[in-house]
Amino acid sequence: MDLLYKVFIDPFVQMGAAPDLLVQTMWEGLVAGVLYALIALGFVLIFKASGVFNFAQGIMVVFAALTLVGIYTLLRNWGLQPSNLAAFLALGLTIGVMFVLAVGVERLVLRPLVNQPDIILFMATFGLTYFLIGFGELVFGGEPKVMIANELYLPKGAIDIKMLGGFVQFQKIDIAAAVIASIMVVSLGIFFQRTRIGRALRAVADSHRAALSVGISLEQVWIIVWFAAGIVAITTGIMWGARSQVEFSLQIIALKALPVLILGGFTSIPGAIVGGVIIGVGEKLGEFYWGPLLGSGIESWLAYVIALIFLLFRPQGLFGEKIIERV
Amino acid sequence: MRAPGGTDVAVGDVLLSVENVSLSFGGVKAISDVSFDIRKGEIRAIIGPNGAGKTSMLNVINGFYHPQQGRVTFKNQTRSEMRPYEAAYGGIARTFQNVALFRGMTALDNIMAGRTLKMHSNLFWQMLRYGPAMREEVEHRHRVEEIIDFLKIQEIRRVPVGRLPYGLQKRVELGRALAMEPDLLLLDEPMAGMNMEEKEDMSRYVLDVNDHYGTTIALIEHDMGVVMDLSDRVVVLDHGIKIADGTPDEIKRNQSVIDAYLGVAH
Amino acid sequence: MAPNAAARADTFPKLLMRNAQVFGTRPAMRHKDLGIWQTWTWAEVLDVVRAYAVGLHRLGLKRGETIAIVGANRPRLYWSVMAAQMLGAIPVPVYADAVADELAYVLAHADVRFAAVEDQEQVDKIQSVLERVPKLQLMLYDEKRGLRDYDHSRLHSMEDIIEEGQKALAGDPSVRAWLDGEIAAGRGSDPSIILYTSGTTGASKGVLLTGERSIMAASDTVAFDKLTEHDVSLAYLPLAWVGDHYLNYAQGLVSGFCTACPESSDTAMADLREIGPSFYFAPPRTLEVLLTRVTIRMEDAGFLKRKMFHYFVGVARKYGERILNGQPVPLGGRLLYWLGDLLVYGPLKNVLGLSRVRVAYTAGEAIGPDLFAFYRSIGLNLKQLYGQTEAFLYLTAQPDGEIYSDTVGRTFPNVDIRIAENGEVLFKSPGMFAGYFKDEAKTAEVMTPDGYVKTGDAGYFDEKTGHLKIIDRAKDVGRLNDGTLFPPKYIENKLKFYPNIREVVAYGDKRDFVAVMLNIDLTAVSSWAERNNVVYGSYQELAGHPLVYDMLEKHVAEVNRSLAQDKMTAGAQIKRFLILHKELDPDDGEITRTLKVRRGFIEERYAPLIKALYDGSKEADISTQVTFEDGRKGAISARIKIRDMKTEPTTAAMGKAA
Amino acid sequence: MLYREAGQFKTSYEADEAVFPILQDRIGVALILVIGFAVVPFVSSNFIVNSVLIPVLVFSLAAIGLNLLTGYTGLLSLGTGGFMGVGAFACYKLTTFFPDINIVILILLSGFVSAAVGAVFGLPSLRIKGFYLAVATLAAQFFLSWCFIRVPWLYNYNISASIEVPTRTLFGIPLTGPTATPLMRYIIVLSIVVLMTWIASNLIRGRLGRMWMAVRDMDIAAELIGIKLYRTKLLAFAISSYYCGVAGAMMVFFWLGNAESESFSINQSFLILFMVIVGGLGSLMGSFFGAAFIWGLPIILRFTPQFFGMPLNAATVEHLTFMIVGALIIFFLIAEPAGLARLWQVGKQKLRVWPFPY
Repeated sequence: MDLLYKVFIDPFVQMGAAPDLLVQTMWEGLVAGVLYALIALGFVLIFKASGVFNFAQGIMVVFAALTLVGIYTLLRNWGLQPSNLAAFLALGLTIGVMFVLAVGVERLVLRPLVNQPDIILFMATFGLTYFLIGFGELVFGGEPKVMIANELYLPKGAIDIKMLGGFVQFQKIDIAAAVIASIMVVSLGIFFQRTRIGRALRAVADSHRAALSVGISLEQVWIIVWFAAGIVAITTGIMWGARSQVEFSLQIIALKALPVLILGGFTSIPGAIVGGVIIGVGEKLGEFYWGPLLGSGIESWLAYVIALIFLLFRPQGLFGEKIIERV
Repeated sequence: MRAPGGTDVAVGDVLLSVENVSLSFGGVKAISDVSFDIRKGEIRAIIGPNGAGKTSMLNVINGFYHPQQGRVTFKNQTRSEMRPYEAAYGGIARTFQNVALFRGMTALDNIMAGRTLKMHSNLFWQMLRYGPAMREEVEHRHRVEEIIDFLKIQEIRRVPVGRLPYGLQKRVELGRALAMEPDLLLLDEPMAGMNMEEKEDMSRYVLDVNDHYGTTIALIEHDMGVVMDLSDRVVVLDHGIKIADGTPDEIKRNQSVIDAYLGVAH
Repeated sequence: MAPNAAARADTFPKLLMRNAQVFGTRPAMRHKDLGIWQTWTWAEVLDVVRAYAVGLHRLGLKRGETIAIVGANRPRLYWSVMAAQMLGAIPVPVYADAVADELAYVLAHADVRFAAVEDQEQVDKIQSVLERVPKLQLMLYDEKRGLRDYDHSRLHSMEDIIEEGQKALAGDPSVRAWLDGEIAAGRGSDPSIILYTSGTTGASKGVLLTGERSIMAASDTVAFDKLTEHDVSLAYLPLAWVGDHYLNYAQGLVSGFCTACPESSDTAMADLREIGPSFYFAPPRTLEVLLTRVTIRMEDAGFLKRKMFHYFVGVARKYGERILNGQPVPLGGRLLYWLGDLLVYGPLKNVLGLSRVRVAYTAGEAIGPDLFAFYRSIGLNLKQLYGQTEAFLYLTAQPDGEIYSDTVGRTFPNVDIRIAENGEVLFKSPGMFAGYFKDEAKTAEVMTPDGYVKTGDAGYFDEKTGHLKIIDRAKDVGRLNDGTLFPPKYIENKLKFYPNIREVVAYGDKRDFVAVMLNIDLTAVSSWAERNNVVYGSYQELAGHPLVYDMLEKHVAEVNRSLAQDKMTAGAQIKRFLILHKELDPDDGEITRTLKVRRGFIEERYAPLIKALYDGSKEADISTQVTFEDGRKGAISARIKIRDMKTEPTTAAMGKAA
Repeated sequence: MLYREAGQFKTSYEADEAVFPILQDRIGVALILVIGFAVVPFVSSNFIVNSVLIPVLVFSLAAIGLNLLTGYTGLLSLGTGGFMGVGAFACYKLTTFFPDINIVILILLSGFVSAAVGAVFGLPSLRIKGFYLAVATLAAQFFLSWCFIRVPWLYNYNISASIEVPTRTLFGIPLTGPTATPLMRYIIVLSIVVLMTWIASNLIRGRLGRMWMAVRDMDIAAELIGIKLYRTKLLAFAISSYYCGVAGAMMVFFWLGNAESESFSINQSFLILFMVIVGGLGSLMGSFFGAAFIWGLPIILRFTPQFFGMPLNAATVEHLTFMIVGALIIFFLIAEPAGLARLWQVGKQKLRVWPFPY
């Protein structure tokens, strides 16, 4: 009885009692969600165009961030002035690195493994993950780093807004993250809907021959999507890095993208966003209001459980195409 | 020697009857208000142009699809909904238009798998593969070998079916269905994509099954020659509607059937 | 111990009873069926056969009557033979692949009332010629499949008959006593079986053999090769051929060894490998096909492997036979051979299923020296024997250690051989036949006044070895118009020793020169074509291909060279040859079931070609009737090229003058 | 080449269905067992036993567990680590509840706990397939590793939040805990692994195995021949988890000696999955190969520089190892997607038809 109360009544009472806290929590959830969404976006891009479930997306984020910081420090040590120039130069170079990575992956991993079963490609991206971890640590060292946020003109500090009889704090970086993420999504959306390449990509999702008919080779398509995923990874990396710091443990949060995908469906860009937000907000609320009941830290699995429950009712996800059994 | 279509097999009372069955996916009507029956020991053909709802009919009969209206009565026992495995337990076996074998398993294992619901040894003995479990394995292996012998596929016993040519795969699939010792055997285009010789073989097997095991058979087939030779009675579907039902000769003469095949608009 | 014990039993049924006592629990028969080797011990076999006999008796089979046995090597068919013999009836095995005509002839001539057949196919075949076999009353079948709806008034399943017999035996003891009486009543001088020889000329004759003689003959060979109840042999040769009846049936019963029946003719190879026989017989053709397969499969092997294989085959050729014959070999050679045995010979024999073979024989026709040497060199104790149905197979055989590819061995113990002045081989032997069934005239024909049998083969005893050498059928040895000797078989065999050549027919008797018609060996030539990317659409196209002609021309040239070696044959060199557009086929009556060419028949059939061969034209048209697998008849016609050969000068003058 | 199959014929289905129908194989296996039990203990150092043999055996068992699920039933799982953990913690609790019951028995019992847990988390498999299911199992993974931290009862409220293996003996010989000799632990582990491998091979060759593979290859057809999908799948989860559970328990009790949540993290799950894939899906033999390969490779890589006397600091070697392992895995998937087991089969076939190529 008492437990039931704690579970079903008390949290909502609290919410009602302190709406400002509720908003604060939801905002944080939202931001986290957006970043999940960004990672999920990387998955979706690649899955959509090459049917590969790219486990390496997480490490790509970390790798991108490390590369950025690494190159920056290098340039600085060479005495490059001013810092902003160095920062943006580093950013440019990082983008270049991600392109090289995309090409490398296509040449050395995807092409030799074309028409292997999904599970094999999945495992290959594991291999890629290991490789990137090793490589990243070898080059940049394993220790945590600070993201060059202000060099990139990312806002600092917070805005306190008085509302609902309390203060709600909005970190500027979070706002920036939300905005940039949205821009990213919209532009990708346009890229997919409007541009010729974009259409080709979607064609690939349906059938590879269709893609060729549009006049784009499979290889090119793969390079493009992996590159795009790389760009997304950089963005995500900068944002995460700016909020906490750049370290390998980041890749675990990449797994959070999986429940997001489950909700959003593996092939839907808007799905990724909506899913991301649901998961982000859901787990923050859960942690904040229900966490204490179970002892804190439930956000490590809550997302998955949410997704799991969700799956049982809608196996193909929010926006995924319906799966029909043929006999 | 033997009258074509095995009419000399005792054609007994009704084994399965379909009454006013209608089935639709979303808006699309696949079958509308179809009724017919299948008698013990007969070979019953279901024919019709593409998209006539033949396969859907089989799927209704063995429980893949659940009709929105109508009833299916099997062995005097009417049911509205049932799972495919219940159909299997009830004694309905089935082969598929495009072979649905277990590609990773050998021909032998595929057919052995057909014996699953006849095997009962518990997990403990299976773990030891001893006592009851082993006895069971041997006993059923023996039955399966008889089927392998019957279908003349001794040479490919240990070959993973994925590597077999199409014709042989069809034969293995038939073997798997036979292993279930069904009362009613549903064959979905058993001769699709076969050359003349293979067709003759397959027809031979279908007749032998019907004759040797006395199995009732319902089959979908496009090759009219085959249908007319094999079957005792034919039901004709077109756009989900039954347009004729009778002996091969009657069907041959039936005007609406001829129209349906010539594609005359209704 | 087997032989002298056997001597006491003078009929096969009595032998069976002895075996049931002496080797009761040893396997008598195995059959690959339903995926495993079903096995019957001698005791079990005796029980089944007794029951079967009782069943047959109740169906009305009487002493002295004949019963046809038609089908592949299956236990129940062997048991049919035994059961019939138990009742004193005479089994008449018929080739399973005999076409309806042959079948009808034999059944009618042997006036059988009963026929024990394998399956629906045979039943149908017999029913198709029923009116020509008026005496036939009952058919028994082994394989039930497909016969369910047949009219069973004159048709019974062996299984049922055996079952009835068992019931009867179980039911009342007097039946058992009666049966023992029947067995005891059998006398060794009674006819035990009639084997129809697919005669190279004219209709086949029924060779009548008696139990006692058969057993005596078999006992000698069993002793000669020290066969015991521990030996195993695979019964894959036609049931109706003397070879199978002798090697498996008679020797099996005498020595008590185990006879294994393959699952089906097309699995015979695999089954051979599984069962791993210790006693093995194969006609040269089979060995040839086997070797061809080996070479072809090795062609696809990797470079190193191929190198290794050829190297060690070389080693084997060098030392193998000497080691097998127990002759001295240098230590290095022994070591190399040992290594080769580890890497090549052992595995090879294993893959071919010959690892455990103790004694292997080949006979029927001359065997190529290379072929023969190959098998012996890899350590297979392959020997030659000479004999014929009328002698119940053996007349001569090669004792261990005295092996020559061009002889057929020493006169066999208790056999008496004499060479007639025309060079024909005559014999008296323990297994000698009792005469041709219902054919006194022919019997008299082949008997000399002093009781010898004419083999119809020309041959002579080799001075050095004391072994018999067979050159050809006595009546086939002809002369060219210039009088030089012309042994067609001799020439044909020399050509057939080339893997690319499957069949040869040579002409020359009463003609100006020797000319041959060749059949390519499809397996060998087609794989050759693949390797040299020669494209062809059909057998006919391949056979007519100029490159194929070139290849065979080389072979013919080599043969001419070797013919030139010997002054006897130097004149008989080949001047012209052609390649036939179709395979010579038993179904068309061109070769016999035992794959001997019917020269006369072919001469009529291909008259235009032969004419062309001798009137010097460069090519000729031919159209021939053919029978397809499914029995349909049709005609194929072709234009066939003819090639001229230049002949070698006689080199023999100096070499073999003495 | 080594094979001499001529004359090895079967006269009964029992013989025909034997695990190793060919004599030479039986000899080979017998040899391996003899070496494993009688030779290795005397020739190999504690280091080898402790950080190579025991872990490889333990992981092999876990890999077999996952293989039953993923390789034979076609259900992709990323929860292996979690299920191993359940086994470990369950066993730990059991030892505290029943200090007098023999540890080996407790280990085998603890498997049942993880079997139950596995079955529960297997429920989604009735509705969902492929990667979706994989994510569902991730839920299990994260929930479980959370439990291992947040439920102090599981580790008896140790401040270290880890489980310490108590000393347990058999006939007075210590099997677990600090005093147990590596050799003793090795022998126990080996025995359990051999036993359970044998059972697994029996299962997959029997009715259940065929049902699993049927579900894997074509679930629709499977249901049609009378296989109840939900029972078959859940059974697969339960049995698979049992194997993983026992492996987990052995990992802690016979190898690590103590463990906390980290030991059963998502990485563990991936590690096992690697082993299964690299070893070969649907092959018991492969599970051993995979475990040996994935576990052995880093060790070898770690020691090669020393061997050649290259002065590399540990960290660098560590990173290089990561890179090389990653690269090798990719290379390997490209070279032989069917895994090491396939290579083994091919090799064996070559030997059987030697000197012929096929």
